[in-house]
Amino acid sequence: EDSTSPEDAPNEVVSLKLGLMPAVDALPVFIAINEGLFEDLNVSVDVELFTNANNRQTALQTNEIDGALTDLVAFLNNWHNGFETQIVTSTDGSFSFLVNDQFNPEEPVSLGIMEVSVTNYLADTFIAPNYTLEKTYIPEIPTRLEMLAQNQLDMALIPEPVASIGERNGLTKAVSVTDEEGESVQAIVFTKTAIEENEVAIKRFVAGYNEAIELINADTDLALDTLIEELDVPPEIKPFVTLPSYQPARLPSRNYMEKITAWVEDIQGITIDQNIDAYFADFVE
Amino acid sequence: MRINSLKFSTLYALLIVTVCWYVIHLLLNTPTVPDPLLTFSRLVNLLTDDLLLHLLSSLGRIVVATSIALILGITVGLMIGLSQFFNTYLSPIVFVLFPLPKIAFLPILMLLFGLGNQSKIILVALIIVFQIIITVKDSVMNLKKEYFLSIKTMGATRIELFKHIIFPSILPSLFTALRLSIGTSISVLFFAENYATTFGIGYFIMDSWIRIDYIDMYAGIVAISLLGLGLFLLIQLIEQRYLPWVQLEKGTQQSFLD
Amino acid sequence: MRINSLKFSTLYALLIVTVCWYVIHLLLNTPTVPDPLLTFSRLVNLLTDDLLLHLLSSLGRIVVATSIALILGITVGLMIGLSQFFNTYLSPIVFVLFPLPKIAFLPILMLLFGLGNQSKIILVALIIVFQIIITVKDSVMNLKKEYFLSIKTMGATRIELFKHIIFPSILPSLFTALRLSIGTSISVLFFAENYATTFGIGYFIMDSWIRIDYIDMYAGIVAISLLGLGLFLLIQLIEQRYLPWVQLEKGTQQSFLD
Amino acid sequence: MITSENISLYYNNTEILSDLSLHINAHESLAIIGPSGCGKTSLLHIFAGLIKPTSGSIFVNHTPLLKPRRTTALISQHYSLLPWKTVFENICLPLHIQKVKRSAFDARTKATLTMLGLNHVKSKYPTELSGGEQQRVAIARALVQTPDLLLFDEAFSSLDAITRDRLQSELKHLHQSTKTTMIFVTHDIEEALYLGERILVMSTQPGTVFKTFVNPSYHNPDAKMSQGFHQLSNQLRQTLNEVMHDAN
Amino acid sequence: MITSENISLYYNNTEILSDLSLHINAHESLAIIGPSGCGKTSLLHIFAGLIKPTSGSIFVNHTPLLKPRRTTALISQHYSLLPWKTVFENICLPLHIQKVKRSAFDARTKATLTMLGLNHVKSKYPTELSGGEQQRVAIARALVQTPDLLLFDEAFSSLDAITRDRLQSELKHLHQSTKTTMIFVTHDIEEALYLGERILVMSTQPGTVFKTFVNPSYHNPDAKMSQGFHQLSNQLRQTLNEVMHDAN
Ligand SMILES: Nc1ncnc2c1ncn2[C@@H]1O[C@H](COP(=O)(O)OP(=O)(O)OP(=O)(O)O)[C@@H](O)[C@H]1O
Ligand SMILES: Nc1ncnc2c1ncn2[C@@H]1O[C@H](COP(=O)(O)OP(=O)(O)OP(=O)(O)O)[C@@H](O)[C@H]1O
Ligand SMILES: [Mg+2]
Ligand SMILES: [Mg+2]
Repeated sequence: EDSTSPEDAPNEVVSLKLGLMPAVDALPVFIAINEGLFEDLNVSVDVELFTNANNRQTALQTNEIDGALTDLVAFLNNWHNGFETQIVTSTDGSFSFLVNDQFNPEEPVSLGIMEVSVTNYLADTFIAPNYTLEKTYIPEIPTRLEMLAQNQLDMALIPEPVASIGERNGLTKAVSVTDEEGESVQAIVFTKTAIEENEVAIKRFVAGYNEAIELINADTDLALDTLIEELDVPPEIKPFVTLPSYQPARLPSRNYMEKITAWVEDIQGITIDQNIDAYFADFVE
Repeated sequence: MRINSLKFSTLYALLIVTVCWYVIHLLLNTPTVPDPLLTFSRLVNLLTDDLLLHLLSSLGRIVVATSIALILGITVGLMIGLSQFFNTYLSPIVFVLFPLPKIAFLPILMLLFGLGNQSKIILVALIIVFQIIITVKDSVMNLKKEYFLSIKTMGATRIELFKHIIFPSILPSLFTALRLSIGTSISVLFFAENYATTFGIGYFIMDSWIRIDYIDMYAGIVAISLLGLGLFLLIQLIEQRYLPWVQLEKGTQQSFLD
Repeated sequence: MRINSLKFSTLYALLIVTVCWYVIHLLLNTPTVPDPLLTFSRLVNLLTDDLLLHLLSSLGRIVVATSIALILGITVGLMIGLSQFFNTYLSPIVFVLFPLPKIAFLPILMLLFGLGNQSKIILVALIIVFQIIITVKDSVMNLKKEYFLSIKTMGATRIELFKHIIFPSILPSLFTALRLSIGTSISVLFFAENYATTFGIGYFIMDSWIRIDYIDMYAGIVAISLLGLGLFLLIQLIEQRYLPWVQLEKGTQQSFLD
Repeated sequence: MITSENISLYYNNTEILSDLSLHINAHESLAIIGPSGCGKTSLLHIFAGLIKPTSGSIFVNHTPLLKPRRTTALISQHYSLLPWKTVFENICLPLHIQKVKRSAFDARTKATLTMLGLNHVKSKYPTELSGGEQQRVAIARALVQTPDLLLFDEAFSSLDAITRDRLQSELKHLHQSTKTTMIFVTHDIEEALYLGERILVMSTQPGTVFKTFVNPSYHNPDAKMSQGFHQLSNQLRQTLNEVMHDAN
Repeated sequence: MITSENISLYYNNTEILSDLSLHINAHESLAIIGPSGCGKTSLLHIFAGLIKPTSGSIFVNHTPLLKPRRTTALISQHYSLLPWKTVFENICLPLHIQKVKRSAFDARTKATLTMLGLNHVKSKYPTELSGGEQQRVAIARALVQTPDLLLFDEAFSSLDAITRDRLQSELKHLHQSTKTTMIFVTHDIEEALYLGERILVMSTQPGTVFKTFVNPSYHNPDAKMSQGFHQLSNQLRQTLNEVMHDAN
């Protein structure tokens, strides 16, 4: 059995199916694919793009994909409901709180976010201390943006690259969040099945991911160009985009996990009692 | 089928469906198909919690949207079906608008009618109104001329023609359309109740789904289905009560093929 | 309406709709309602690009799903409508399943049929099959006994009864059901083409939406609507060609009320 | 009462009625006989204002007939009862439409129901009736009104001999007492002779007036027994024979 | 051929036929008359196997009748033509169903169309026909087959006198040459006397056998002129009168 295991046969190609969302977090993966980094490592990564978080969760749970780009709130909810995925690496995302030109910080602010998601967490962390918030739950990002543009909302949390489209259309980024003291709310997780059965592929994936990060940090335009090309957004937004500073694969700290857990427990009125160590699959070298 | 046999057959069907569900649950062994028994007991708990409120707000939206769609749809359907003028100038427009995916217009509706209940109800109505227009139009087009013979010589006005001939003769199709509308409006609610509301069964199910709480999700599905089923049975009872002649035209033999 | 007048009335309707759209565009002055002229010219560009491919893959899914739903729906609808046995034991189950929001079963479909074409087609079929069952069942239930009289004494087999009586007499309703199905399947594609595909007009529109490219999005909507309209006109032509007797029963007068 | 001038009627380019001119006096009772398919029903529909002749003109009481008149009652060959109304509701329909008062209403429908022997089926639906019962409902529906023009399209064809005789004599009485103009399309030569002051024989398709006969035995109370009755009866049969042989 | 033993029929607890026993010989031609609504149509439907009596038993050729037989042809009172088929297709329907060969087919339909004078309407749809034409299509559809039992439910009621006479004599020939068992429900006493070897008078609802008459003039070629014909005709009318007066 061992003789056929890919561990001993580094030339054998292994494959992974990964669910991504159209966000800047996905860029390193796209770059690794485009630049042939995964190919060189003999791992073939199949990307399925999801525009809807429900469908992504479902695909993950039904083992249609091995891993997915997700956020820590969804991740914790999964654990709470008995679906135990493991974080392989944090990713670097970028969110902006956009306002329109009639924004008045003195008045109560109606803020468009999604209820069970990091957007809600980010709102509580970065906005709630400074404003009186009226949260309005609108799941689709474009709708949030348009409601803001039409003054039906005062503020909306929009991830990149859509935030920049909004800015180009005359909205203003009041606050941008790319990380919270070095920690990120987004992560790539894999199912336990994939981690058990596809360990080698994940290891190679992480290696490829890290190589992509190096390329990004060497060439600032690479990320932007990939963004324009892969997510098919208008090139005119280039000057507006707030990119995160991309970091090699890493795991969130225990403290950070605890903080997010506390927030989830508080807002959803549930108790999550898990051993935090079980959250992580350590492939990081 | 009288009320008693309706009750019986509904219970029978619920039982069968539950058994099948249980078998699938055992076979697939995945959290996406939870245990029906767990789901039912959860449902009972939830009902005493706030599920009832979710259900009621959805029911309200369905009823209002269906009523609007019925009034509008019957009017337009009749206009097209009965008058050559409207058939020439209105029906092509209906045909062009019908295949439009209305769901894509939710943002515009929210712009025009705000984030609240209005835009949701209008979306649902907008979708089912076309189903009703098409059904009414088609069934009026299939009306038989013979019914018009004698009543026309009585000097009936248009309103009387409508009341005594057109309306009764499209009623069977209208009931069909109503049944279909309820099915459709439940599906559309999923989409519509996702916005700017935390009440409605659509919201409840989607929320449970995103939290991958499948037991809650299925409890919600069961609840909305029971609501739909209730509406169905209501329609069926009304139909049996007010359309005895349809049954008679069909004949006393219950089975055509036996 | 012959082919020529169909052509004319379609063009007329498209013109009216475009004018209304333009007026709304001017009034609302929001990117969510783009300029129709810009949209059309974009549509032409896109068609030479890969929009045609998106359209074709959606068309393929619609055709396959509708065919499956028709075959299944007609069979089950007839079984329930024609036989007391199935009416007693099958129709309650249909009634219980119909109001279920099928979209919520995407998880199970993904599990059973994967992320590919299969689960998408099955979702669409699953939704419209109930519409067809209900329509067929209702129209069979409204069948008149008199048609059965003579043919039964000829010793017709069940298949002959079906061929000579049941099928022709439910055809008008079936065409109605088909029209409704096309409308519904277009809406459902929005959900179904939302994952694990980069082809299909539903994907195209959603993708444009996510990228806040409203002109592309509307070009896609126009494209799918034109596709739907084409299917509609096709159905209408078939209907006029093969159901001349419906027109005759209606009488030579085109307008009932004139 | 009715004057038709050179009317003709086409269905899909087939000439059904051809250059038909006819005058029917007020208070007259006219019987029309003719081969099956010659256009009798079509002619009655024209008189009722239900279809317009392709050419020619039609006047009722000296005004052109453009749409159905409230005071015409038609008993159509296919009864055209409304399946969603009970016998009683079907019969009341014209009264409803003509906004007759409830009080006047009940006595009239009751009398009509009794006259036609429909009391025991009055709450049934048309599909539950025998052919003859349906036909009597159609007759009843025409008679509850007080029309000035009654059009009968083979209105007694499904009735047994006894009932038919009775109804024929009731109608004759009605005609003689109310002086309502009546037109009877029938295939029964004796019926035509019993009910028609004048008898019109139509030619085969395209239908037109072949011959009209004045019926001297109409006012004879024992009409059916009389000598003249039998003579005219034979004459009519012979005329019909001629009409149909001309065609072949 | 047909034996019914004490059959009765109920619709919604109303007795329509009551304890009716009757034997019809093979090759016989029986005419049935009776008041409108007495259950004649219902009885024919029982003979055709379309409805089952509520009680009692019915045998055709000594076997219990459980479902319609391929060799029975019914001409129903309401014609029951299929609106989605042309006249020609309607008439061919039984041949299709009985899988008659195309070659045998054409000659037979052509002959039948001509016999009934339907050639000029053969590609029309039923709704485009006059009442009499529809009735003739229904007759044609029954006659293209080679049934051993023909059931006529007022099949000549909408035909003009000449056509009716011609068809009656054609059918009499047919009966005499093919010996097909025929049952005629009719309201026309002369028709009953011309076509029936035996004449059955039914009582009012609940219908049963009131009296049967053997018709001595059936085999007389000039039946309609004969003395016996007139006698029996009067007798039948009187019996009908009795039946209906018993009821009141
Ligand atoms: N489907 C039905 N439901 C209830 N009653 C019915 C139904 N069909 C017929 N009847 C009743 O049964 C009785 C006999 O009907 P049937 O049609 O056999 O009479 P019939 O002798 O053929 O009369 P006619 O000479 O008028 O055709 C009638 O009184 C009629 O009202
Ligand atoms: N809607 C129609 N379309 C085409 N032809 C028609 C239509 N209605 C009637 N006809 C034709 O017109 C002719 C006259 O029909 P009509 O019903 O007036 O005859 P009729 O004299 O009443 O015959 P019958 O005594 O058989 O009732 C018939 O040959 C018939 O085929
Ligand atoms: Mg006629
Ligand atoms: Mg009868």
